[in-house]
Amino acid sequence: MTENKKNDIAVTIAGIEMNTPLVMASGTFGYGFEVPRVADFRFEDVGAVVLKSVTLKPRTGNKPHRIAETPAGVLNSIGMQNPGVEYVAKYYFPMLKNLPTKFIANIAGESTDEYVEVARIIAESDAIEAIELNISCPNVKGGCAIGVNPQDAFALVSAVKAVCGKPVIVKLTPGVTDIKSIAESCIAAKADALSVGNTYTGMVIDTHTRRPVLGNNYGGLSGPAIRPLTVCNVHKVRQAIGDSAIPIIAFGGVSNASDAVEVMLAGASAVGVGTAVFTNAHICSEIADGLRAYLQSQNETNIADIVGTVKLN
Amino acid sequence: MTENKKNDIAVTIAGIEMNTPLVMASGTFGYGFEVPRVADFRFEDVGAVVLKSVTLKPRTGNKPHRIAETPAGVLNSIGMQNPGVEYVAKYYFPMLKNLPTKFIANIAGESTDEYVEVARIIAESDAIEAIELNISCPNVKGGCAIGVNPQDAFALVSAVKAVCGKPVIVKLTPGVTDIKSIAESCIAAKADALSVGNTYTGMVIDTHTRRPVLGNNYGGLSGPAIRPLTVCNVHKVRQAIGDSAIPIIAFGGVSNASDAVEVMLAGASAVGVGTAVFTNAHICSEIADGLRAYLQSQNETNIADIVGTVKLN
Amino acid sequence: MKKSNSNAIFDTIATVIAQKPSGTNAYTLTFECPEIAEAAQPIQFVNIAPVPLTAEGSPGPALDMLLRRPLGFSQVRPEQGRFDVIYQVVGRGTQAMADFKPGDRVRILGPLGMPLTADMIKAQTVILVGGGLGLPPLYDLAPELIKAGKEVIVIAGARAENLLIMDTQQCKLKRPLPDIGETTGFKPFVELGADCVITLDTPAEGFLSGLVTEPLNKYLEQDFDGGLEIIACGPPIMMKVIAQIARDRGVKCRLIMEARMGCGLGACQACVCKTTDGYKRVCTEGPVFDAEDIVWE
Amino acid sequence: MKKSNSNAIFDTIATVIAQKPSGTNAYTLTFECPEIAEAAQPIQFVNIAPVPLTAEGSPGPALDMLLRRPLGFSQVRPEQGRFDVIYQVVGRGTQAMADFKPGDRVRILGPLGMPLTADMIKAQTVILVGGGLGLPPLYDLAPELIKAGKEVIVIAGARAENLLIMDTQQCKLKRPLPDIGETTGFKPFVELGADCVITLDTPAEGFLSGLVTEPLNKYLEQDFDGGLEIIACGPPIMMKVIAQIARDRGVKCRLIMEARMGCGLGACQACVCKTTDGYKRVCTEGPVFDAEDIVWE
Ligand SMILES: Cc1cc2nc3c(=O)[nH]c(=O)nc-3n(C[C@H](O)[C@H](O)[C@H](O)COP(=O)(O)OP(=O)(O)OC[C@H]3O[C@@H](n4cnc5c(N)ncnc54)[C@H](O)[C@@H]3O)c2cc1C
Ligand SMILES: Cc1cc2nc3c(=O)[nH]c(=O)nc-3n(C[C@H](O)[C@H](O)[C@H](O)COP(=O)(O)OP(=O)(O)OC[C@H]3O[C@@H](n4cnc5c(N)ncnc54)[C@H](O)[C@@H]3O)c2cc1C
Ligand SMILES: Cc1cc2nc3c(=O)[nH]c(=O)nc-3n(C[C@H](O)[C@H](O)[C@H](O)COP(=O)(O)O)c2cc1C
Ligand SMILES: Cc1cc2nc3c(=O)[nH]c(=O)nc-3n(C[C@H](O)[C@H](O)[C@H](O)COP(=O)(O)O)c2cc1C
Ligand code: FES
Ligand code: FES
Repeated sequence: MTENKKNDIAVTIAGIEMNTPLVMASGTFGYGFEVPRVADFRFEDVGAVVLKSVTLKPRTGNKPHRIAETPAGVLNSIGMQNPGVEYVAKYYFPMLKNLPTKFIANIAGESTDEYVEVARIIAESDAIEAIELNISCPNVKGGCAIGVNPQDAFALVSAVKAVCGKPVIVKLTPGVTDIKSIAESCIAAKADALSVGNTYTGMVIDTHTRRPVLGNNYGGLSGPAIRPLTVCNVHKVRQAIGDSAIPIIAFGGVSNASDAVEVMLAGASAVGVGTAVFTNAHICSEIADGLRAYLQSQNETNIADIVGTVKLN
Repeated sequence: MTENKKNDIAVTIAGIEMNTPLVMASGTFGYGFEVPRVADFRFEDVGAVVLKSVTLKPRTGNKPHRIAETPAGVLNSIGMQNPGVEYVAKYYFPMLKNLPTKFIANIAGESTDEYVEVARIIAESDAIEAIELNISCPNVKGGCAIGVNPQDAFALVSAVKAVCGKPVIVKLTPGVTDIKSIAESCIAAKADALSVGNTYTGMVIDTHTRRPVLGNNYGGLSGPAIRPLTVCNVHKVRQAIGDSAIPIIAFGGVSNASDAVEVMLAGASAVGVGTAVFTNAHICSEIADGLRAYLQSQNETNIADIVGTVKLN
Repeated sequence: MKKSNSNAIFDTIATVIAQKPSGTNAYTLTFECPEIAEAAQPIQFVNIAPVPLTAEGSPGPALDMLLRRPLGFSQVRPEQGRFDVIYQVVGRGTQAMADFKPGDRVRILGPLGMPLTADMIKAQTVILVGGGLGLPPLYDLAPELIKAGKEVIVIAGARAENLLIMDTQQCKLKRPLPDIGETTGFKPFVELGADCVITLDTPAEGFLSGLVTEPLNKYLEQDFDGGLEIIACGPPIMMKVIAQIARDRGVKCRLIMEARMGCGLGACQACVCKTTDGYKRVCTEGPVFDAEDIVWE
Repeated sequence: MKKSNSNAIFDTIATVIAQKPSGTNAYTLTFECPEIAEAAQPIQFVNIAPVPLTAEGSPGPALDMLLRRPLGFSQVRPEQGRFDVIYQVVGRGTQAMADFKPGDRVRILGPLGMPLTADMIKAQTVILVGGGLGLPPLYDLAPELIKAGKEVIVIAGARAENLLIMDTQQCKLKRPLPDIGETTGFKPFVELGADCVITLDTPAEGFLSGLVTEPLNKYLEQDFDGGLEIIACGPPIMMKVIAQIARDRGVKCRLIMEARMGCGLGACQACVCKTTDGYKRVCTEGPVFDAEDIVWE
């Protein structure tokens, strides 16, 4: 597909040329090489991979259980387990070099300084096309607080932009009263794209033991359950920032081509795929095939042309 | 069951003595008499019914489609169709008189004055035990704005309390950055109970027509999909307001006894059941039976004793 | 048909007895459910969970599809405690129903909606117009009308011959159309003694072709001494056109409307259709509406 | 057993060949899936979607249960392209799996985890301790050990006789326990030539009663010239106690750990178990861990 110039589902987001609009979501696709161990994995169908969130220092993560199943959803509280940015940059980034897709690093931290420091280190790597700022993780202190406050978000994005030559994507938390105001302050701070959506804070309790199922008590809800909320948030943000503003990558609940089309119609230029990988490691190829079929059925030649084309009732 | 004093799942919320902790959610149980048309309906298993939201003036409601199915959820935008408070009080309230459960009226409006006026009219009826203020409906302008702002919520609740001798329950919107601060201002305004949870704003798009499925474009997401969010919100609010504060009625995603136990362990004294009625009109009896079995399995004698007993990890 | 005049509605568990293909991508499902079979009256319907209960009776993986699917009775056999529905696979729910196997236990709500019985119809002749899957509910009504001594004419429309949901046979029209004394009709209607014509979008030998409105218009040019009424069920666009024709001709017309449902019991106000008197619930005031009252949007 | 040494993992569709009860509330499922059957090695496992695909291959109502369930191979027959798993119904997923019927197509990921092969084990004698559904993966391992010329002793624990998941038969112990020269063992192990004792929580004629640790302790008092190793699989509480016993006696011990999984591929860090070197992934570094390395919480 990469060589095929007629590839009608290719998109360019924040200067990143992607084979498909499909972006593997941070935390569900590891450091890029784990899932593709499955036989016949088609990397060409992956537009970009967002790597697992990295922090300045290594983090051990939360105690188990770290995952629970909910109706049409999954609750997780991994707690940002990662070996720290230096380790990741040294040992994992080089493995990504010749893989036929694009890689985006995702960074988290408990303070602006931490984000900036991590961004500075990552910005040096050739393997990485862009940085996604996770300001919306419910499983770690700090990150979430920044994500709910427009001023803090502005300050953080500005600071990272100042040290980082690569495109900066901001991953917004969806569980806020007014996601539009946060989107707008990220744009004011010159963010290059917005990832609209992340998990929603939830809890599952084992009624026999009367204990929360997750070791961390609370976790983040992802999966098809939240898809209608993602579609709505994408639409709201797109309406607020206007069609010509920076691109949106939708995250939350996409599990098939129809879902992907929905968030694109609502205004997303690219589509995150996370939890769905747990149900089928080849999901990205299935969705890509479905997108191609959709374009054909709609007599469209380029997937970019459908972005934001929902007609309100 | 009503006569049986050993009824171990009876609860008292804001002075309302209920056979069971199960509360039929506003909008899913009409004006109290529709669903019980099914043969063998066991009203004794219903702790209380919250009637469909009423407004001062009749409302025609939103254009169809008004409901859509989502993964483990339902999106609705009824738009508060109702014949207005005078009609409801005159024709529907009298029908509720001798039914073996308790009735709570739910009111909505676009201004504080409107809420107050409706509350005043309803407060006169013997058929109604309490008033639930819907400050969280995503399908009507006004209501939602009040629900996201602690000051507005305080003003509204105070104003209604001033004219209404009956207990006032405030139904909080879950889709906010900080539900705790709104809960606290309702308590400061002397609310008698909190309904924690309502639908979350969502959207579903028909990919063939590229139009939103709902006539109103956006709707409110309910059903099992949102249950983990409800459990979390109930727990957060209960932690914030303390065990001895006013009771919480949980709303959102309860579809079986295990779900009901979960929200009670998290801190709810009563449990709303809405969308689940669509799957089974007898759901309330099934859940009541399940709650009795749970008490037995846990060697508990009274359901009230399990409220808030989750042990964090 | 029937039977007990109670307005009872049951939310109960029905057992799948059989499932057979009816044309392409459509199936006839037979349920055993004595209480509903005994209470059912013409034009009523049932709301059917699209996924069967698990062995233990829990909804199992059905949490994913919460809403029950409304389907009209196509035939009710109260003496057997059974009824049939005929449905087309159009989305995920009906797709899942296509996997129903004999013995499956399914949660089901009904009978729903206001019945339409022969005594409610004054006219001596009734033209039943069914588009696609609008036909089955009319098949439930037809015997009732014929038993009441009415003349019944059925005009059925379908996209193509392979989509016909019932067996066909030659039908010698008692009330011939210009140039057409004999044509292919649906066997069940013909056997009841009704006139039946079938029009197809894709022409096929032995069938009329074109829209249902063509034979309808031709019939409407004839004289009906005992009065005429049209009852139509099918895609909204078809019903809208028929409503207009009926209004133009001054013929009484009833429509069987569809809407997306929540509760099925009149509680949630989801299933509305717009009328001159505001939004009305298909599950409670409907599914039959006077064509005059419908406001088309 | 086996076979190709590739580390290939497949995310593919397996066909259900048979499902048979194995004791109470447990089942043996046979899948046809040549690629996985050929690649599987002992102690590896598969992650199985708990709801079959619909006829069209879409996950159908499975959206409600997103996570695949990890189950160890109980027997792999690469020459047939088939393998078995034995599972107990413990929750909604395994409950749904109990409805699998021959011909169902199921999405499945595997083989997963690091294999444990005979050449990795230095000791001449291996005691396999299986509690409840910890047994099946050990049955996959045993032939491998025996083929490599090792002495295999199986200690199986269960709550009651009706919960035994395999057929039993008399077993004349080659290495008798004090007072016990013969007892009831699991037929598949006995037929392989292993010693097998079964202890039950609820006593029953012909079986030992009590915890698996009782026969284990008795064995550990004997001499094992060629060295001894314990491999245990079962409930965490059992494994913790065995780990302690092994440490006290200075015997090498490996444990097959369980954890709730997301991806199964090492990407999500969900399936961790705590070790002296931090949290390790059961799906990737596991499922076998050195008992010494586990940090019990
Ligand atoms: C009173 C009544 C009687 C009906 N009788 C028949 C019949 O006899 N045979 C037949 O084939 N069909 C009939 N229908 C239409 C049938 O209900 C829909 O085709 C079916 O619900 C589609 O379900 P789905 O899951 O396959 O589609 P999806 O589009 O996946 O369904 C999504 C949701 O929309 C609802 N929905 C979709 N289309 C319709 C529709 N046309 N009407 C109402 N709800 C819809 C579904 O029930 C479900 O809640 C009737 C509808 C009504 C209201
Ligand atoms: C490597 C490995 C091998 C296993 N081999 C076997 C086997 O051969 N036979 C057998 O009966 N069981 C085995 N198990 C346990 C089996 O995975 C669980 O019993 C099963 O996942 C329960 O699913 P459920 O939907 O019925 O339970 P639920 O409690 O409803 O499941 C909810 C979620 O928790 C997970 N979960 C629940 N219990 C466990 C558990 N003990 N381990 C891991 N995840 C769990 C489920 O997979 C699901 O994601 C194994 C587990 C692991 C990790
Ligand atoms: C197990 C798991 C781990 C995750 N870890 C991260 C993370 O480290 N950083 C991050 O920004 N998002 C993380 N996410 C969120 C996903 O990137 C994604 O935004 C979210 O899951 C919603 O998309 P989905 O419904 O497609 O999964 C994680 C999600 C899951 C399920
Ligand atoms: C069809 C429908 C109509 C509703 N109408 C109202 C309403 O009028 N007033 C209100 O306060 N809540 C309304 N709700 C919200 C429910 O009362 C309840 O809070 C919500 O559905 C979450 O609970 P559930 O998941 O159990 O349905 C409605 C919900 C549905 C599904
Ligand atoms: S479906 Fe609820 S009122 Fe008709
Ligand atoms: S299950 Fe994802 S890392 Fe093991």
